[in-house]
Amino acid sequence: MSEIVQSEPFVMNIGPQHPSTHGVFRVKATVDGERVVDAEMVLGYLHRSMEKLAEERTYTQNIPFTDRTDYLSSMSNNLGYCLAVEKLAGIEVPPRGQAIRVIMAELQRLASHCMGAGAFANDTGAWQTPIMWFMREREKILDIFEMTSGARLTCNYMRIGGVAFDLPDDFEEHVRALIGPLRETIADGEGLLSGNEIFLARARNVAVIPQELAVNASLSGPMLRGSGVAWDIRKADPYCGYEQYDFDIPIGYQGDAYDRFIVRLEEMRQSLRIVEQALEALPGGPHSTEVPLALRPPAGEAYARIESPRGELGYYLVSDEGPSPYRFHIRPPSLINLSVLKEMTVGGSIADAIVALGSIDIVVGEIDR
Amino acid sequence: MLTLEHFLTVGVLLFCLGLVIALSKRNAIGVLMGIELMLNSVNLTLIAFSRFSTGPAEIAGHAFVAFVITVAAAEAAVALALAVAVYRSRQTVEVDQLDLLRS
Amino acid sequence: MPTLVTDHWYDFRDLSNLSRVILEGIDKVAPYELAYIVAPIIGFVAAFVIFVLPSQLFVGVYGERRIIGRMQARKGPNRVGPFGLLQPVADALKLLQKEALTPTAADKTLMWAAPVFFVAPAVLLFAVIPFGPRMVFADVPAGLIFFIAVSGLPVLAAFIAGWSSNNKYSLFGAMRIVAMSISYEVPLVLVLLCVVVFTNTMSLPGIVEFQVDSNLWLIFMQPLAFVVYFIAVSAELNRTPTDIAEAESEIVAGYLTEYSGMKWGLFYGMDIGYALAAAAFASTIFLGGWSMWGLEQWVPPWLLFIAKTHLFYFVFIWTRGTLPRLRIDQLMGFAWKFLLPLAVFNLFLVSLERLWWNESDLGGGIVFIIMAINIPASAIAVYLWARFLGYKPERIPTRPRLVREAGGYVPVEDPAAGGQ
Amino acid sequence: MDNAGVQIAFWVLSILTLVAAGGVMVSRNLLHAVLFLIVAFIGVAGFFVLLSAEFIAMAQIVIYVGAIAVLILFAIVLTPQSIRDNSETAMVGPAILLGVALTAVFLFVIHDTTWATDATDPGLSASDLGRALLSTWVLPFEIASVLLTAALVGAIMLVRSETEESEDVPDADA
Repeated sequence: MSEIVQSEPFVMNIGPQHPSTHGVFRVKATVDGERVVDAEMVLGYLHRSMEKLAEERTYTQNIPFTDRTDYLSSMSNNLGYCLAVEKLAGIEVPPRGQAIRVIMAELQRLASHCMGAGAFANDTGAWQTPIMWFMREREKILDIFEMTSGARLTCNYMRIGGVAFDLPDDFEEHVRALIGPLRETIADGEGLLSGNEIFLARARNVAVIPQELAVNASLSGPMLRGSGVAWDIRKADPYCGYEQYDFDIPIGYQGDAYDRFIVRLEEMRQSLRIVEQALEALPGGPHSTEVPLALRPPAGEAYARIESPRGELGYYLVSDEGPSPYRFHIRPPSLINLSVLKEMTVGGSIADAIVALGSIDIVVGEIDR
Repeated sequence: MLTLEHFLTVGVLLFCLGLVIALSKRNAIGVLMGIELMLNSVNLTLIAFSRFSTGPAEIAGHAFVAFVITVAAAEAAVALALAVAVYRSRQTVEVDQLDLLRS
Repeated sequence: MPTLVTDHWYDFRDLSNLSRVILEGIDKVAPYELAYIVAPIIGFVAAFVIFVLPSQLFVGVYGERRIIGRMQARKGPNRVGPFGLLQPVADALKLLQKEALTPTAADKTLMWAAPVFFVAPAVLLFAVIPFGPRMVFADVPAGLIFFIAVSGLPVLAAFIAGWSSNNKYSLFGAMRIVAMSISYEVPLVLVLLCVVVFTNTMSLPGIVEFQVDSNLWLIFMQPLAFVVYFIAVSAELNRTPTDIAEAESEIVAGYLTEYSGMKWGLFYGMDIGYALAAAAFASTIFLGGWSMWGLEQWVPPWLLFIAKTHLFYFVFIWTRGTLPRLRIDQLMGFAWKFLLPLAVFNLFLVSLERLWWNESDLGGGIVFIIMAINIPASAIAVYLWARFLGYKPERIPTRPRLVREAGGYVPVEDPAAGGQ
Repeated sequence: MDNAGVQIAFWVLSILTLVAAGGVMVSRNLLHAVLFLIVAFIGVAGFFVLLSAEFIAMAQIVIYVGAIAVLILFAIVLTPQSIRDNSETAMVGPAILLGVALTAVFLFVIHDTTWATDATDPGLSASDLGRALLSTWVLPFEIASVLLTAALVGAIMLVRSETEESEDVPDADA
């Protein structure tokens, strides 16, 4: 209708209370009929001042904070922070601790991508079915987290120098029981969506990010790989012994929402490969090194980065030899990835804007911190 | 006992209401609504004549109503398109403001 | 027309006997005028109570949620009553207690009136549907047109609901539903016109009789009409994949955003009512209504009819549980560029066949020849028109490319190759 | 025409239709006026059913309620708030006078004429109408279809804005 009868642009709020903003996040979209002509992000509804709070607590006490930034991937956040502190204090992690960290980080990636891919399908209108399938598998992963760390979402499992506890006895059995059904679920989700004509119509050539834009906006994670840029911190700057595992980087073709979706699904497969390899070669020995409770790293600064499910998660720490960090800064991948939202949405329709937002896979806790 | 007069009376009342609306409304769309009412009352009258007629050409009333409905649909489409077009150029659809020829 | 064997009132294969007995009983004790008014009311209430209400509550609400739950690897309602069967009742009670909020800036009269306007046509629609051989409440000669006319009314109610809420999401929903239903009404009416041309009647019992007499359902004689009808009606009903007027991930709940309590409940319940009516209509027209190649002599025909209706409804649920949602421009383009030409093509084809039928002396067997012509012709028409519109089935990669090492941009050498 | 049901229906429909038509006159909001207009259309369709013209009644509902009323609603919603006022011009007094006078004249004519009526139902069906349209009235029928096409094209041209001429407007989205 908008093509024929001229209409005046008006502002439509998508959020802060909206089913598809994945949290409390608001887009002030100026729409002309069904077409989005401008989009302005309004952030900060979930701001909890974590970076400032962290300056008042000891290094170990800060680990639970990192759980609560990206609440869908707390293990990865723990890992990134612990790596930063270890780099700052020069602490070595024993091989078993590193392997456990890898397993946990990859399981967390699986859990997070289950949520991301499912929620994206939900945003395209596949009403709840794919997300429920993926949630079923995610539930099993969370169960494993619970039996390992005692918590499902905010695990607080990594420690400076290793992990909090050793793995429980039947851990391997549970993880192996998970891998087969998860592979099937990924194949099911792919069968339901990837070849679906309607899904293709909604996701192909929608919210395209050309690789120049992706690189210039310093995107990371599936957003960057979807645009055909082979970049993965696990390969480019390996940590926790990722160099010993055999896995591939999935990259997309043209950088549209569909490419990001299939990249996420393929990453899940690669994560399963890594988990299998890590379980095969799980070394013995201690799971952690002894670290003083009131850790006072030497003065200096450290930046550690990991490949979180959403992209490059960086922790920047400055120490003044005190028991708590002088400066604590997080580079949240969601926030940086979200910065291209305007480029992705303007010119498309409202429905496309929702798909674009869903394909970023944001977690607002991480954006606002 | 309902007779032709009953239906004709309703038709007349409806017609004159439509006429008053068409003559007195300020808004072009309101005027259009009056005209539609008048057309409806005419249809009613035609169908009533067709139902009560004695002659062989009873179907003529129905056929005529079919044409009236067709023309009314075309008329409404064009009139509303005109209203939108007029609104776009003059920012109003009030018929007594559309006096471009007078000034 | 094959009728059922007995006229006993207790023969439950034909409930019209029972209703006739009741009506005669009323006629004996009451004046004619009273019977004139009371009888239809009794008949209609009975049909509604026997068929529509249970279907709506226990198939529409409970069944839909259980089936969707099954598809989505969860249980669905299973707490209230045995197997959760009382869940619809619990829902209704909850909705009745809930406050029906009205926003301050809303048009209060219209916001109150919209659910009422929405409910009335849903009830009317069942008046012309033949549940069995003589079980049609109002045998309107132009029953098919009646159905088209009345099923166009809820759009107005939805529009009023969306506009009067004074909410931008609601307004979007209202505009979308009107645009959609205007677009999809055109192919819908055209394919029903095909049915009318072919069967030579506009009365729904007449169409069923036609299918009984020719021993073939119209779905086989006019597959194209059926496909177009099914797509168009699911678009008009706002069911996934075309539920853009209520798209919850885009415009929250469309025209229902500001509704709560029983006002919302009426919309929700009557949405199911319209879906059931469309399913009943489709099974009447395309699946032979109550007929089943002689089986109706043994099984109550109204049971066959209900089974067919619910089969259709199950397909609605199925698509809802499976498919993503299309965008409005894609939907409109689909209606005008794809469904409309196919409907016109079908109209031409069917008219020619009807002419041939009138001229030829092949008798009743001609329908099988027509079936043999129409099924491939429809498939070819769909294929050719899709190619004409520029749709090419391309091999879209379902797996991304895999690289071993991190190293910057990897250009796509051959997009068509795809996969690994 | 003489059983109670039909009589009751006639009076109910008369009141419904005339009150709704009055509502179009008096309601201040144009949208409310359109809704009253819809009720009046439905009332007239009811009259058609009473006069055993079922097909015309259905056509009335499909075209007037389903198409014209929706079109009017759309036109109103697509134009801004300021034109939703449904007030009268200064001509309302003379218009009402004219209306009353015309009603009086018509009513006089109606009741003073001896109509040669035949109360039996001619029993016209849709197929009779179709046969008439394609035999006696075939020329007007064809002209009406040409008129509809012309109106369609004209309406699209009228509301098409100049800036979009160059763009690839999907012409199907009328």
